[in-house]
Amino acid sequence: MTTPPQTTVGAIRDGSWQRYLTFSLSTWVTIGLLIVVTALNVALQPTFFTTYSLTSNFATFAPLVFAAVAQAVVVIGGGLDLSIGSIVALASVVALTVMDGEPSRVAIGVLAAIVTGVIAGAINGFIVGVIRLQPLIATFATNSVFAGAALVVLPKPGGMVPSTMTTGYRSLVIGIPVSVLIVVLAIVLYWLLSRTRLMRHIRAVGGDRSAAFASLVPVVRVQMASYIVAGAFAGLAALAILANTGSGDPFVGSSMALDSIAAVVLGGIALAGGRGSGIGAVAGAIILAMVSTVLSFMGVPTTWRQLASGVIIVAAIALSVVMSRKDQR
Amino acid sequence: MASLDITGVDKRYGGVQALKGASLSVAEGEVHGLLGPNGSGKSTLNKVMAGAVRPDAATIRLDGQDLRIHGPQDAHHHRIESVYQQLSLIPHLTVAENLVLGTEAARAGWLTPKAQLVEVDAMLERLSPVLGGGIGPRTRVGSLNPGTKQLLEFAKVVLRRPRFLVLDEATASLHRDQVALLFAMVRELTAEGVGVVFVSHRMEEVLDLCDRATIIRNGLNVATVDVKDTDEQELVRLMVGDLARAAGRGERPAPSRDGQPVLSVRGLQAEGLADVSLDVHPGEIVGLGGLQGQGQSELLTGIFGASPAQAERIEVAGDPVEFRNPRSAIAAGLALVPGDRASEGLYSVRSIQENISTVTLGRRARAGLVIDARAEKEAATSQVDALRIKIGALADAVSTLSGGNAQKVVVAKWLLSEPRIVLLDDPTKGVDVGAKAEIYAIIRDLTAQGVGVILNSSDDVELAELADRVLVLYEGRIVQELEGTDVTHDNLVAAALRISDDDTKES
Amino acid sequence: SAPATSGSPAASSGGDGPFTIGVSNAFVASEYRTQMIDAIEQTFDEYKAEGVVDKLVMENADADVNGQIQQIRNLINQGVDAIIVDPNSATALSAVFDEAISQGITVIAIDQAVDSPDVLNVGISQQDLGAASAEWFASAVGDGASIVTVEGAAGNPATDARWAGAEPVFAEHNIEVLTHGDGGWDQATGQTVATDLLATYPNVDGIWTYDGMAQGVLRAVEAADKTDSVTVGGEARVGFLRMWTDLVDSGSDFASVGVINPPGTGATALHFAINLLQGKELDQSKVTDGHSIILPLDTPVTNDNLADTWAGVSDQADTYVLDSILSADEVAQYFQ
Amino acid sequence: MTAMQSPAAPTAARWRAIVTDPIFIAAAVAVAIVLVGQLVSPGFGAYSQVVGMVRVASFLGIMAIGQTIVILSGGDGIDLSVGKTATLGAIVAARIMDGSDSRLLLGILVPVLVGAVIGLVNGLGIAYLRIPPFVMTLGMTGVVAGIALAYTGGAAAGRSAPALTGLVNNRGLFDVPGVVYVWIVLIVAVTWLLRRSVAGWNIYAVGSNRVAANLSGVPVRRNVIMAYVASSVFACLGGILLLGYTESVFLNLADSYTLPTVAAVIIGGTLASGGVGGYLGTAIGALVLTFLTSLLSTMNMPESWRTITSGVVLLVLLGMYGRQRKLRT
Ligand SMILES: Nc1ncnc2c1ncn2[C@@H]1O[C@H](COP(=O)(O)OP(=O)(O)OP(=O)(O)O)[C@@H](O)[C@H]1O
Ligand SMILES: Nc1ncnc2c1ncn2[C@@H]1O[C@H](COP(=O)(O)OP(=O)(O)OP(=O)(O)O)[C@@H](O)[C@H]1O
Ligand SMILES: [Mg+2]
Ligand SMILES: [Mg+2]
Repeated sequence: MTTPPQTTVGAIRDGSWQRYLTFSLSTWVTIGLLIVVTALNVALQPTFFTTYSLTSNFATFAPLVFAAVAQAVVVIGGGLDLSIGSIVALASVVALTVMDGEPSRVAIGVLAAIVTGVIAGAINGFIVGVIRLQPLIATFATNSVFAGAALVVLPKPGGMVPSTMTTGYRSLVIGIPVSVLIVVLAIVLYWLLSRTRLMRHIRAVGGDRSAAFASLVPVVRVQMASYIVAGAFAGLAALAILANTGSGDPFVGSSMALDSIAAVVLGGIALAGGRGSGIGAVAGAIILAMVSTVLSFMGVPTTWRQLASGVIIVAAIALSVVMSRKDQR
Repeated sequence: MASLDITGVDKRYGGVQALKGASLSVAEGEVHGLLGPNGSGKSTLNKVMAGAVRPDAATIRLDGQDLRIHGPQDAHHHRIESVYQQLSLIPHLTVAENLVLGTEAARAGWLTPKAQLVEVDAMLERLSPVLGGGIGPRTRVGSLNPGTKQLLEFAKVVLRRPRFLVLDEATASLHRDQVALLFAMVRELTAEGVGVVFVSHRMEEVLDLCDRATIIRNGLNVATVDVKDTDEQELVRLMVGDLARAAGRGERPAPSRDGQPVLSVRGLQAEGLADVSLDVHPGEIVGLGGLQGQGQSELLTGIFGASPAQAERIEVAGDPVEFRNPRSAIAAGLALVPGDRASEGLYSVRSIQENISTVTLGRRARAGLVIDARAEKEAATSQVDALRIKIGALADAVSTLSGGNAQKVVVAKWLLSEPRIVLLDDPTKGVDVGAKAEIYAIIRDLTAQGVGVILNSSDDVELAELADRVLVLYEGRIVQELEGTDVTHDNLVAAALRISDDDTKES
Repeated sequence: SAPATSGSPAASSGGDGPFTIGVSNAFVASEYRTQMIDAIEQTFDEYKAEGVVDKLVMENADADVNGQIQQIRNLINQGVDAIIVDPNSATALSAVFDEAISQGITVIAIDQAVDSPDVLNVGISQQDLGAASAEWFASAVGDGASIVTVEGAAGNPATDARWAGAEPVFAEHNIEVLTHGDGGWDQATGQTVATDLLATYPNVDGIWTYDGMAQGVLRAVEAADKTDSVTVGGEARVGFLRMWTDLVDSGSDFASVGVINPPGTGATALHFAINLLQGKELDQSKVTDGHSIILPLDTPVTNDNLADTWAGVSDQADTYVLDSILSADEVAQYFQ
Repeated sequence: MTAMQSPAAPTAARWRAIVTDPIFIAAAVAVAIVLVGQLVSPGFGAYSQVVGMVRVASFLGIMAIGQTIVILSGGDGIDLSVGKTATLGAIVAARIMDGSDSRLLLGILVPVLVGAVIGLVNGLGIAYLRIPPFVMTLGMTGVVAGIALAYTGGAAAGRSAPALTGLVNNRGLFDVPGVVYVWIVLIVAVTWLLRRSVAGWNIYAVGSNRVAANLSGVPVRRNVIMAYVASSVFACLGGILLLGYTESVFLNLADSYTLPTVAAVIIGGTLASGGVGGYLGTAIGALVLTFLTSLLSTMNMPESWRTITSGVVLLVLLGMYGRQRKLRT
């Protein structure tokens, strides 16, 4: 073909900074919800910005944040992972067993958690991508498998996490709580991921699987990869839980699968796949965690608290979904 | 001279033998037409070359070398690229992301888009005269109209620098200007030695563009001809055999427009539509013309209550009505054959019988609740026979049918409802000449019974052949009305083009 | 209150109040827990009337360990003086307990003992409960009998502790345990599992079980028409007592046992908390392994006292658990 | 062209069609589990034990009626609130009946109405706000749990009517409890309604293509709403029967039934994306799951391995026929 003439279209180019300021409507909803719950938290909890409060709040957010990013990757790829919680449990008990309370083995423990997550993710990916089972029901089944495996590794709660991990998790680095930095790490990791060809392909597969196949995207490999990446993030979630609890528990994370899905939706990610960002999921996870804190600080009677939180979450999800649909037009 | 030869292709889908030893041979630098009626196996053959379908048997040779193609990436590796009949753009990705999908430049997995974006820009610049305004590399693809999408699909494949290029009905949703640009680009490619396979049901396009043509029927090769030595009649004869029926302007008395209109619309407003009024008289076919995407489909769905619209007044045979949803429109005697039969017209996983039944199910049911199996079967059979729909069994999923036959199923379900007004949105898109003639005959039959028809068509020839009157739309308004003997192919083109000249867009 | 010095559990250096009390419970879908919370609230109101305490902060919602850590942090952030916690894990809350204790908060664990040496455990011994139930059961089925069990849930500490108490008893009596069924602490599951076990082990002499499962197991035994030949380990809960009483009234010589696991421990623990907050020192001779107060078991329900017991609770809901709360005076006995 | 079918071929082809039919496979698996069970633990295949298991399966089966309709109705339909709704149904029923036969009817009617309201809310959110069913019903789970807690104040009270307990627990004709007959009647009725009524065909139409259904005059939203109403109503009905089984009620009585209802539907061969399938398959799916759980519980095997085994069996079962379309056909 003849050499193309230089065009004006090329002037507005990827990488221009304005791009980062143009949010979609659903992003604004997520940001708005985040601001509202944070404001409520600050108002009700005057100590919110003390170091202890920041450290402790983010320390509890972090596991769900990583699980939500994991879920986000899978959901954007058109899948769903109901086994996230038991992958987290499995990765945590494996890492705990590997570390055996020795501070010198923290690095191997970290590796073990991630590798466990990756293997579990690969199993999910194989079943969904290669064997082609419907994701919901397939990961419901693997959830049993991983949960059982976690019980085999650690038959009952116990064991000690190396103290370096637990104290490190609660310390400050240049005045910033480590737990805050860890949540930032989740955001950075996702941001890096979003710049890869893999993540582009995951979005394509989530958008339209057969169209992606026809467009030279290696669909099966990409689907597998999305579960593997999710597994790796679940491994990180497991480490955050270990650092937070200081001990092992084969039942940990039982509510994480559904919570991570709620977080993903609050973060403006469409369950139909192809749309949204893991960073929204981080916000979603924080919103979800803060709602329960707000209710407790408001002193809602305990018998009504669950109803209140249920109604608030349904309303927030409805808002988020309705707004993200407006985006599409 | 290099060539792509594919021979002895067999492919069976369940009970359907889609290809039986079909073959195709494309030389470099030629445009090779692949013709055949609906369901003859053209797309299947193309997908075998593209790696998207696994044949039961096939031999593929490139430059005399045996080739195995196990997937689209293998085909790409050999620089065989395809535009599928079914669009394969990802709605949530941007134009640029779609154009480079699968071939993204990356270093160690990290995207390095700079250089590729220059190529994308150049391609968009090239297409810009016919692409429609406001479309840049960062536009999301989902909201674009079908014609634009089809052009982007073509652009995507051309950007991959093919040696052999397969275009499966790549012009089906395109307007004249767009087709012209596409043809120009194809000719540039062939001049550089690219071999092109071209599939289309529009004979004039085939005659215009192709050097040779291979005709297949029922999965078998019928002939390969030099296009310059042949003519349209001959091609049609090869395609549909003795069944050939010239789709000429039928003998139909001009309908009277003195009496009560069967449908009268005043001041219809909707997204993409501004203040449209029209009347349809019994037995009349009112065409909708103009460039595609000027509000024709919105007009039909708006009248039908299928998309949000407000009208000052809608009357059916003089009675004022208000359609809040299709159900109320159907109750008043309307029918809509939608533009996209796969996504709007059919329950692809359900049986042929259920698809035909759906509109009128309640009428045959006992007490409106309990299905009478015999009545259902009889009703469906009557339509299958009347429309000569080629099926295996009524219980087969409708997805097993070829395009033309599937379209007839959509028409059949509406005929059962005995409508007074039929809205047709491009009813013969992707339909072969034989089936097209049959659908024309059905439409004429309807008008003979006093049914009023509104026909939107992307094919000017079709409008010229069928319509008593044509309303030309531009940006959601009726800007011109052609009537009676003025409804000619040339006038329609002129009407559309004059409008596009008014457009401020620089050429 | 001032920060704690290290050393003995939950030592607080004697503030004068009024105190703020926090409660963390991470499992609400349980009548047992509700009864526990209600008792705490009642006792709290009594102290409030005396001006000893002023505020009760409830963290009461379903949560996993991570969620319970958040609950406890919320309590810390609300400035409570003492936390009464029904822990989801014996070990996983240690780090957050340390956070609380380092801020001078008194922490008491109920229902399930925790490992943290600075947290005071208050409650019955689950192991003793298992042993007491097994003792009665072994004598009922006789030496050398074969039985099956329907227990709580694998990996669950209370399940393990009860079995740890029961196992040596069964071994001592040469009782063969053919299999362990998993009843999930749940009546419906217990009923189904017992039905399955009765079909495949038709000749068992008894089914050892406890808690909500007991009622389900008894129903299964009843359905199999084996109340006279199969012994069922029971529970001191109204639903079970009702079936038991009905059987006895209908002339059956069905016998069972209900060892009491009182939800009122929570209220008892509140007494301990107040004493500690007021700076009293525990009598170390009554403290086990440095940080646990093991409350004595109440007399179990057996056929001997069934009628009397039943008369006292017959108008309660089926899920009501027989209860006992130590009085403030009784608790004072544990202090110097 | 029906006439063109050759008369010789069909028998072989018909057999193939039957043998590869999910319903057939699931039924074969159910029988196989009983046979294996009888070999591994004699007594498992005894008449009374099989009847007993069918009785237990009927609770799951009846709760899964609505799940079947919801999944058939497409649009990624799923009802994650069935378990909690069933529990609430049982709680309300127990409170009303309170051990007396005279209030039996009221005790059935009121919970069913409560269920209808929950289903209506689900349906309205899904049909009008277009919240994805997964999150809408997940959110409603929290709301329903909250209602149950607020309604009971944390301690469920009341007991089932003796007649209800009798229906579930007493053996009737052929030593089969009445509840099994109730289930059989429902299997016939629901299967017939789906296949032979206008409402049933409309569900399939809506499930296979909502746009086409709307354009053909099928009231899509009304059908979707009715599907969710049906789901909650049958959930409550299942919960009431479960109450008959246990006689007394507790706060998480039927919570764990949610995902098994989905699994039963998928094992029964209903397409997860909707439009294809039926209730007979689901009923057999419920039998398979119940038989499997029972078999595992009689085997002397640690709980961890039971969990793993049930996950693997589910995967194998789905792998036999629950696979999705291949990309390269
Ligand atoms: N995925 C499939 N499953 C079952 N049958 C199929 C499938 N794809 C194609 N067929 C059948 O194979 C035959 C050939 O179809 P194909 O799409 O190749 O026809 P075509 O010549 O491209 O028709 P058209 O002109 O309508 O596009 C038809 O009978 C069609 O029904
Ligand atoms: N590109 C091709 N060239 C020649 N023959 C082919 C080609 N593709 C498929 N075939 C024919 O189809 C049959 C099966 O093809 P293929 O090698 O793709 O099978 P497969 O490896 O089992 O498929 P898949 O890679 O999808 O698992 C072969 O026996 C061959 O006759
Ligand atoms: Mg085709
Ligand atoms: Mg191969």
